[in-house]
Amino acid sequence: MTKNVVIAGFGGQGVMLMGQILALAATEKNLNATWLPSYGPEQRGGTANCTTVISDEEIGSPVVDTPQIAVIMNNPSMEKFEKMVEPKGTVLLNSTLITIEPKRSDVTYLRVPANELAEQSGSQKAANMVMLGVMGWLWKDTFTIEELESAMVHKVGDKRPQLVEINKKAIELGYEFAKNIV
Amino acid sequence: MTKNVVIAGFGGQGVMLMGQILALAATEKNLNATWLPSYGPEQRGGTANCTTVISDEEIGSPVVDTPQIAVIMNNPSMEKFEKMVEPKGTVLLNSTLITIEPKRSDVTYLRVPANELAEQSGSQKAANMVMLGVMGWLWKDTFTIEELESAMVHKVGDKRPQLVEINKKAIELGYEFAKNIV
Amino acid sequence: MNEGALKVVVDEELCKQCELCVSICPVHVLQISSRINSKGFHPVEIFDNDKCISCGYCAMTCPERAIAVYKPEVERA
Amino acid sequence: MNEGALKVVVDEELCKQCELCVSICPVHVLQISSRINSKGFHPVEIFDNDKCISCGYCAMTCPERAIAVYKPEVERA
Amino acid sequence: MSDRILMKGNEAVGEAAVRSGCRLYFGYPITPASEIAEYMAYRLPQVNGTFIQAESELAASNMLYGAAAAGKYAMTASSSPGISLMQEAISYMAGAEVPALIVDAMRGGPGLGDIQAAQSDYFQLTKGGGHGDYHVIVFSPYTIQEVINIMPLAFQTAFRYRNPVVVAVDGLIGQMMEAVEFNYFTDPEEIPLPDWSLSGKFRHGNKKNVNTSLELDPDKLEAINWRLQGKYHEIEEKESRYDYVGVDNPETLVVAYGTVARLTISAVKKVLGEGKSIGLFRPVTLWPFPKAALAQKAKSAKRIVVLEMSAGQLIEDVKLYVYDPTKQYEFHGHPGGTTFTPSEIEQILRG
Amino acid sequence: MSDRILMKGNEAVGEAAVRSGCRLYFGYPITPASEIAEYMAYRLPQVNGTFIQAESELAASNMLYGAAAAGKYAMTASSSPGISLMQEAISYMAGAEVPALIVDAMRGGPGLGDIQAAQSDYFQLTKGGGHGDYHVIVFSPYTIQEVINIMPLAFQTAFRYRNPVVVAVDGLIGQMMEAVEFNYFTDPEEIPLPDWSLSGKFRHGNKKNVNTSLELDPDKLEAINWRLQGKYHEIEEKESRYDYVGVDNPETLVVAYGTVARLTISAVKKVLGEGKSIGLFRPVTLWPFPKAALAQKAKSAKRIVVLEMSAGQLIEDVKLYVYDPTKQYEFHGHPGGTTFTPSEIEQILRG
Amino acid sequence: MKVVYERPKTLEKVVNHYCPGCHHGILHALIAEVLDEMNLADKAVAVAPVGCAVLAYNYLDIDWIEAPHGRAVAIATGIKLAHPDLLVFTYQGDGDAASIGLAETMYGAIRGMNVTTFMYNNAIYGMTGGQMAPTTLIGMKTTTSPYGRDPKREGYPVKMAETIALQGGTAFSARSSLYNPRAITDTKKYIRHAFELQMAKAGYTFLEVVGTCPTNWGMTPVEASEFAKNELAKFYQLGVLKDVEGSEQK
Amino acid sequence: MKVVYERPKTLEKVVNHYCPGCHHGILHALIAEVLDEMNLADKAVAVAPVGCAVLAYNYLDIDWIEAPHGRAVAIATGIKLAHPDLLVFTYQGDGDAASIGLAETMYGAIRGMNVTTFMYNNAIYGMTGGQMAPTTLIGMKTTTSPYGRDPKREGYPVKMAETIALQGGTAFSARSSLYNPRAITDTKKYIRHAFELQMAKAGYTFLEVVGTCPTNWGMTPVEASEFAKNELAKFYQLGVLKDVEGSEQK
Ligand SMILES: Cc1ncc(C[n+]2csc(CCOP(=O)(O)OP(=O)(O)O)c2C)c(N)n1
Ligand SMILES: Cc1ncc(C[n+]2csc(CCOP(=O)(O)OP(=O)(O)O)c2C)c(N)n1
Ligand code: SF4
Ligand code: SF4
Ligand code: SF4
Ligand code: SF4
Ligand code: SF4
Ligand code: SF4
Ligand SMILES: [Mg+2]
Ligand SMILES: [Mg+2]
Repeated sequence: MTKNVVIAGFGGQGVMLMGQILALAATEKNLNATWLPSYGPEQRGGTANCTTVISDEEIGSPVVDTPQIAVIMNNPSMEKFEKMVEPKGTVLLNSTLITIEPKRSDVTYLRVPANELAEQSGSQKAANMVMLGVMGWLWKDTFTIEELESAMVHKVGDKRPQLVEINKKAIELGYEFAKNIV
Repeated sequence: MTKNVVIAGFGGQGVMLMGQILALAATEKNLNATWLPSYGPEQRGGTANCTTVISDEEIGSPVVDTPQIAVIMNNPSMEKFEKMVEPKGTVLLNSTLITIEPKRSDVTYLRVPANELAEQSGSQKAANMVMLGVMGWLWKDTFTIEELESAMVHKVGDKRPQLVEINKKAIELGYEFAKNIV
Repeated sequence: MNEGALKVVVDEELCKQCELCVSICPVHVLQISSRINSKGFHPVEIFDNDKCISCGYCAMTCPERAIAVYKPEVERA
Repeated sequence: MNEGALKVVVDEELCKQCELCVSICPVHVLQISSRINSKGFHPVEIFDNDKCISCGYCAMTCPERAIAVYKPEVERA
Repeated sequence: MSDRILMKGNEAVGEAAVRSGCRLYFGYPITPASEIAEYMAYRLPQVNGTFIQAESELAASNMLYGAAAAGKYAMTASSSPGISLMQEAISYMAGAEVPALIVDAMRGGPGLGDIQAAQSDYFQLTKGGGHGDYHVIVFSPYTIQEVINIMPLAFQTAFRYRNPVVVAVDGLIGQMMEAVEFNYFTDPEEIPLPDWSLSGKFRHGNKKNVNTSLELDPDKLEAINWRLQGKYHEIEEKESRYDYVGVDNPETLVVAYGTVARLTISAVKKVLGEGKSIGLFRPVTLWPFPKAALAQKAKSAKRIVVLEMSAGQLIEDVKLYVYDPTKQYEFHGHPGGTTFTPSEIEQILRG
Repeated sequence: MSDRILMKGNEAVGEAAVRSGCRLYFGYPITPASEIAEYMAYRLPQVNGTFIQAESELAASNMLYGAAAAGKYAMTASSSPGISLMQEAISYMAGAEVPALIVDAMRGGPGLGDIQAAQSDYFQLTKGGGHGDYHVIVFSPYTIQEVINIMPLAFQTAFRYRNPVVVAVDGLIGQMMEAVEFNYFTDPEEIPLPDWSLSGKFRHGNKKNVNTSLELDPDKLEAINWRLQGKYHEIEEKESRYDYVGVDNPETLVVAYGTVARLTISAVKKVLGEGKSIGLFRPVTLWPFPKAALAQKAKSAKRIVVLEMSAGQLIEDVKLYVYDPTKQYEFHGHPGGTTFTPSEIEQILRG
Repeated sequence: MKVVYERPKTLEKVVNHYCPGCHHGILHALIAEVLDEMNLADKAVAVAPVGCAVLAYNYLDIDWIEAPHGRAVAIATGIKLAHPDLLVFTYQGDGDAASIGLAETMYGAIRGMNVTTFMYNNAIYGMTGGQMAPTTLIGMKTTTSPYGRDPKREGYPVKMAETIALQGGTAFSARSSLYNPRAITDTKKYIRHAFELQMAKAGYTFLEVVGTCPTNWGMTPVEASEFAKNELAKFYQLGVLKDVEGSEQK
Repeated sequence: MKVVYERPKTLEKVVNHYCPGCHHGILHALIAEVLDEMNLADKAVAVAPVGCAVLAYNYLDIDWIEAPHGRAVAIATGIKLAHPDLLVFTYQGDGDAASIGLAETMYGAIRGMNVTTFMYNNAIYGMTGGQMAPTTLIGMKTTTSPYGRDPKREGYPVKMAETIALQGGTAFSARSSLYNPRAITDTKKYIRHAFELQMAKAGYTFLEVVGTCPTNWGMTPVEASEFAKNELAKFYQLGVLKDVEGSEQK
C-alpha cells in the first residue's frame, strides 16, 4: 500500500499543516510517511504546496509527479496541479474559492465548500481542516477519523490548544460532507 | 654559453644584491639572466642564498642543483653548498669568516679575505662587493669590470649614492685580488 | 475648486491592506474597502473626502506608495 | 653580604645586542661586550657591579629575558 | 505507540548530533540549513550544551576549529555560499588535523543562486575547495533515517582520523519530514577527551599541546604532507562506503547519491520489475569515493548512467574510477535547484 | 641599451597589469604575493590609478567584484589561504558574469603551511573551490616573460566572456628576477566601457543595469546554468592553450605546468639530445584544459609522466583526458613548498 | 488640484515582495524621492544586500548590484573608485551590515569612503525567517534565541551608528526611524544630507533606520510600528551621532 | 642575594625568532610572569595569530593553537566554550585583530566572551615585511603607503581600545605600552587584571599594547622605543577605556 497526495494553496491557507497531519497520522499507525514542502519563488505570500506519501513499505521517492489525489485550495494551484493528477485520480477542490472550471474527464472532482463549512465549525481559517476531514474519508481504510483527529491534536494542541475544538469540528464536517457526496 | 652561480651567506651580508648585480650586468649586455632567491625558514636573520644564471640562449631552469660556482660567505653556507658544486667547479670563499676546512678535491677553492679587503675599500660591509669583483674576473669574458660596476651603479646608485665609490673600490680590489691568485 | 475630486487616490492593485495609513490619518477618513485586488487584499479607500486635510501623512506612511494625495487649489478671495 | 657576586647576570646565548637594557639603566653600568655568541651577537655585560642599584629595569626591559638581577641581602645592623 | 517519530530532516540532524554526544554548535543562519541552528538553539540548553549564533560562517567555522581542537564533539551547519566562506578554516583544520563536523545542506548556485536543493558542490567538497593537498571525509545520506544513522559515525570517524568530516545533505532532505527512529543516546561525559586536546596542561599530563598547520621548513612540510597522504590512503582503504540495489551483473549501472539516489530507487525497482538488467550504485561516502566497488560493479555494464542535481561533477569521477573508454557514459543533470521527477528518471532508465 | 629589463616576477605582474590598462588594484598583503601590492601602491598613483589595501581578502575580492561590474579592468592578487577566502566572491562573480582578474601566487599548504612555491591549489582553481557549477579561466604562465605576455590577454579574455580569470603563478615565479621585455602599453581611456557596466544610467542609454547572481525560480536558474555551461563550452573550444616541446610522436609524454614545466624543459631538451623519444606537454590554460591536444599528443605515448608541486592533482585530469587504461601513468610530486631539482627531473625522465 | 504626494518617478511601479506593512517599502520610497529631488537617479548605483531587501534592485530605477551577504560596502567601494563621479549607496539589513559584514561596514567608515550606507535595523533576520540579529533587544525571543536574548548567552545588542561615528573617516552617522510622519520626514532629511555629503566627498555616510518586521515579530503592521517607537527607538536612540558639517553633535 | 628578577618559569628557554629589540618579547615575558604568579599556566590555552607572533607557541609553556589570520577570537571562543574553566587568551598583531579579524575581535566584545585579547600595535604589518596596518599613523611611509599614509587615500588609523570599550560585553579595555619600566609595569598590571576578570566571568577583556617594529620602521631598537613613546603613544593614548570593576574610567 502506498498512497500519496499533493496539497496546494496560498501561503496562509495551512496546506503545509494538512500534509503534516496526514503524515503524522500514518506514522502513529506505524506506517512509513514522508512530507515534502515546496515554496514558490516568492518568499512570503505566494503559493505553496506539499506532498505527503504514506506506505507500509519503505518509501522511495518523496517527490511525486503524478499524485493520486490533489487537494487544491485556490485558483493558481488549480492551474498548476489539476493536470498533474494521475488518470483515475481525485481532485479535491475548495469550491468556495476556486472559480476555474475543471478541464479533465479522466479524474474524479470533489467540490468541497471548504470555507463555508469552516465557518460552520467556528473559523474561516479552518478550511484546511475541512479538507483534512475529506481526506480522512478518502483514506479511511488507513486510519479512522479519531486517529486523524488525534494526530491533529498532537500537532496543534501544544502550541494552540484553543484551536483544537474548532479543528475537530471542521474535520468532522469535512468527513461527513465526503461521506454524503462520495 | 650558460653560466651559473650560487651565492650564500647570512641575511645581512648582501648576497641577494650580488646575485642581482650579476644578473643585471648580463641583462645590460643583452644576455638572458635569471636570479632566484631562497630564504631560510627563519623569517629574519638566518641564512639566505640566491642563484644567478646568465646565458645567450633561453634559460631553462632558474633552479640549479649543481652550480658551476658557489660564493660562500659564512660557515653554515659552507656546510650546505660546498658539496653541491659541480665537479671541476669553483668554490669562492670568504676566508675572513669561514673557518671550516674545505673537503673536496675535485673543485677549485678560491679563498678571498673579503672582509679585510672590504675594510681597505672603506667599509666592512662591502665584503659582498669584493666577492663581486672576484666574480667579475671569473666571468670576464662575459662583461668587463666597467660593465659590472655600471650594473652596480644602476642597482645601488639611486637609493644609496654614498656607497657607489666604496663599492667600486671593493669591486676593483676583488678583481685585482682574483687576477693575482687565479 | 473641483469639489467632487478625491483628495486621496489609492492604487488598489498596490495596496496590501496593512492599515498603516488608516492608523496614521489624523482625521480618520480612511478605511479598508470591501473590494479585493488580484493578490487577495482589500485595498484602502477614503470615506470622507471633505474631512481630509490633504496632509499627505497617509501617502508618506504607505510602504507601497499606493496613495496619491491632492489638495484643492485655494481660490483667490 | 656576598660582595663579589654579580648583581646582573646575562645569559649570553639569549642576548641579541639590542641595547635596550643599556639605554634604560639609570646608572649606566651596562655595555656591549667584545665576546660573540653563536648567533653572532655581542652580548651585554655589567661593567660596574658596585654602582648597580639592582632596580631590575634592565631585566624588565629585555625582550629576551636574558638578564637576571639580584640584590644583596641587607645585613641587620 | 512506536518509537518512530515524524521529523524534519534538519531537526533530525540536530537531534542526531545531540544524541551522538555533541554539545557545542556554532552556526550562522542560511536557508535551507537554518532549522538545524534553530533546533540546536532550542535543544542544546536543555542538555547543558551551548549554541552560539556566530557573526558569520567564517567565525562559526573557526569557533568549531577551536572547540574541536579542544577535543570535543562540535559542529556547524550551513549551505553552499556559507560553506564557501569556510574553505580557509577547513584547509587549516585538515592541515592541523582537527576533527570538526560540518553539515552542508547544498542549494542551487553559483553565487546567491536560489534556496532549493542541489548537488553542485560535489567538487568543492571532494576535491578540496580550500588550498593545499587535503581531503575531508564526506558522507552523503539519502534519507532522514540514514542521516540519523550516519551522524554518530561521522563524529567517530572525525575523531578516529583527526580529520574534518562533512555530512552533505541538500535542501530537500533538510526540509522534508519522515518517520524515523533514534536508537542511540551517547552521554558526552563518556566520550574520552583525546590526549592531544587543547584543554589545559593539567588535563593531559602537564605536557603542553600545540595545534598548528604551520611548518616553515619546506622539507618538513613535505614530510607532513606525505604523512597526511598516507592517512588519506588509509581512510580510502577503510572508510569507503556505498550501497547497491539491483541485479548482480547489471547491463545498465546507474550512479547517483543523496536525494537523487532516493528519487531513483523506485524507478530502478520498477524497471527491475520489468526485467531490465540494471543496478543503482550509491556512494555513501563521496570522499573517500568507493572506487574499487564502483569499478567492480561497472565491469558488466555497457551503459553507465550518472544522475546529479548539477551540471556534471560526479560524472567526472565515475569516468575516472571506472576508467573504461569502451563503455557508454550518459549524464543527466539538473543544475540550479530543480529536481528530477520520478517519471523523468524512469524514462531515462528505460534508455 | 636594449628595452629588456631585469625584473622581479611579482613586479612584472604589476607592471603588466598597468600596461594592460588596469588602474584599480585591491589587495591584502600575503607572502609570496605582497610585492604585487607593493608595486601597485607605488605605481598606480603615478598613472592616476587607485591602489587600495583592503581590510581582508574577502573585502579585496568584493571590491574587485564591484569595480569589474562597473566595467573596468581591475584586479587583486593573493596566495593560497587568501584565495580560499575569496571563494564565495569568485562563485558570485562567475554567477553574475563579472570579468575580474585574480592573481594567485600559490604557496605550500594546507592551512598556514609555508611560504614557498607550490601547485597544490590546482583543484581549487580548476574544479571550483566555491559552490555551484561554474568555472574560472586559469592561465598558468611559466616564465616572467610569459606572465607579461598573458596579462593583457587575461584581461581581454575576462571581458570577452564576462568571466573571472585567474593567473596562477607561484612563489618561485613571483620572487625570481629575469630579463624581460614589455612591448605594449594600453591607454585605459581607449578600453570601451561595456554597455552592461554599472556606471550610472546616463552612461548607458538611461536604461538601468542590474548585476545579480540571484534567481529564486529554480527553473529559471537551471536555464541560466545551462546558458553558462554553453559559455564554458565555447571557452573550452576557443581558449584552450598549451605548449609542446619534443618529438612528434613521443614515447614518453611529460605533462607539467608553470614553474615545474620550466624546471623540466632543460631536462627534456637534454634527454631529447640523448635521442630519447620524449615531449613536454605544458597546459598554458589549466581551465579550459587543452584536453583534445593532450589526447592527441598522448596517442603515441606508452609512458605518461606527470610532475607537480603537489601530492597529485593534475595527474587526475591527465588520466581523465587521455582516458586510455593501456598506458603507463607515472606521478611525481612535491607537496609543501619544495621544488624539483633539474637533476631529479632528468633522472625521472630517463625512467 | 495641487499635488501633495505622488509616487516618485524612480520608484518602479511594481508590487514589491515585502510583507504588508513592512517599513522596508517606506525606506525605498524615501530614497527614490531624494534621488528624484536631487536629480541623481541616472548617476546612482546601489548595492542590494542579502536579506529581505535582496530584490531591492527591482524597485528603484537606477543601476544595481546584488552583493554577497555582508559585503555591500566593499562592493560599493569598488564601484565608487571605478567611477568617482557616481552616487553609490548600499541598502543593507542589520544582519548584513552589523554581523557578517561588520568589518566591511566599519572599513567604509575607517577608510572614509565616499559612499552611503542605509542599515535597516529591524532587530531580526527577516529573510531567513526570524533568527536573532546583532540588534535583537535583550529579552526578545527569536528562533535562535528561543528563551529570549540573554546577554550572558547571546551577547549584547550592537549600536552601529555609535560605533561608526567613532571612526575617523565617517562624515555622517545618524539613526532615524519610520514609525510616524515626523520620523519619516527626519529620515528623508538625513538621506538627503548623506547624499549631499557624499557628492561633496566628505567621507563615509551612514544612516541606521529603525524599521519593523511585522511577520517575524508576530505583530500586525500597526503593532509593529508601535513596537519600533516604544521599544526599539528607546534602546536605539534616534538622532545624529556625527556630522562633519553640522553642529548637531550629541 | 635576593632575586630581583629571574626568567619566568613559563617562558620557554629558547632563542625566539623576533628581531633584536622587538617588544613582542617583552609582552611574551609579561604574560608568562602573570601566568606564573597566578598559577594559571596549566589551565591556560593561548591562540597564536598569523603575524610576527605566529610562532608564539614555541615560547610559553602552555597549550597553544595557531589560528587562521584574524580568527583568533573565534578560535578562542570555541575553546572557552568547550572548557569554560580554562584561561583562554589570544595574542594578536594589529593587522590580525583590527583589519582582517576586526569582526571576530569586535564580536568577542559584543558577545562578552570570557576571553582576553592582547593586540600588539606596532602600526605595521611586521611579518610580511612592512605593509600598512590599520594603525599606521597619518604620514607614515610603509611599503603599501609609499607616499606616506594620507587619510584621503589610505583612510584613518583605527582606535581599537576605544571601539572595543563601546561594546556591551566588554569588561575591560585598555591601552598600554612597553617603552620604559613604568609602561611595562602598567602593562603587567593590566594583564593581571584582565585575567582576573576573565576568571571571574566578567566578560571580554582587551589590552592593546603599543609596541615597536625596529626592523620595518628602519630604526634601532632604542630609536624605536623612543618613537613608540613620542609618536605612537601620543596618538594612541594610554590608559583604561573601560573597566567594569574599577572607576578608572576615562
Ligand atoms: C554567506 C551567507 N550566509 C547566510 C546567508 C543567509 N541569509 C540570507 S539573508 C540573511 C539575514 C538577513 O537579515 P538582515 O540582514 O537583518 O536583513 P532583513 O532580512 O532583516 O532585512 C541571512 C543570514 C546567505 N545568503 N549567505
Ligand atoms: C588569509 C591570510 N591573509 C594574509 C596573510 C599574510 N599575513 C601574514 S602576517 C600578516 C600581517 C601581520 O601583521 P600584524 O597582524 O600587524 O602582526 P605583526 O607581524 O605586525 O606583529 C599578513 C597579512 C595570511 N597568512 N593569511
Ligand atoms: S491626506 Fe491626511 S487627512 Fe487626508 S486621508 Fe491622508 S492622512 Fe488622512
Ligand atoms: S498604507 Fe498603503 S498598503 Fe497599507 S493599507 Fe494603506 S494604502 Fe494600503
Ligand atoms: S639592575 Fe638596574 S642598575 Fe642594575 S644594571 Fe639593571 S638597570 Fe642598571
Ligand atoms: S635588552 Fe636583553 S637582548 Fe637586548 S642587549 Fe640587553 S640583554 Fe641583550
Ligand atoms: S520578513 Fe520582516 S523585514 Fe522581511 S519583508 Fe517581511 S516584514 Fe519586512
Ligand atoms: S618584523 Fe618587526 S614586529 Fe616582527 S619581529 Fe621584527 S621587529 Fe618585531
Ligand atoms: Mg534585519
Ligand atoms: Mg602589526
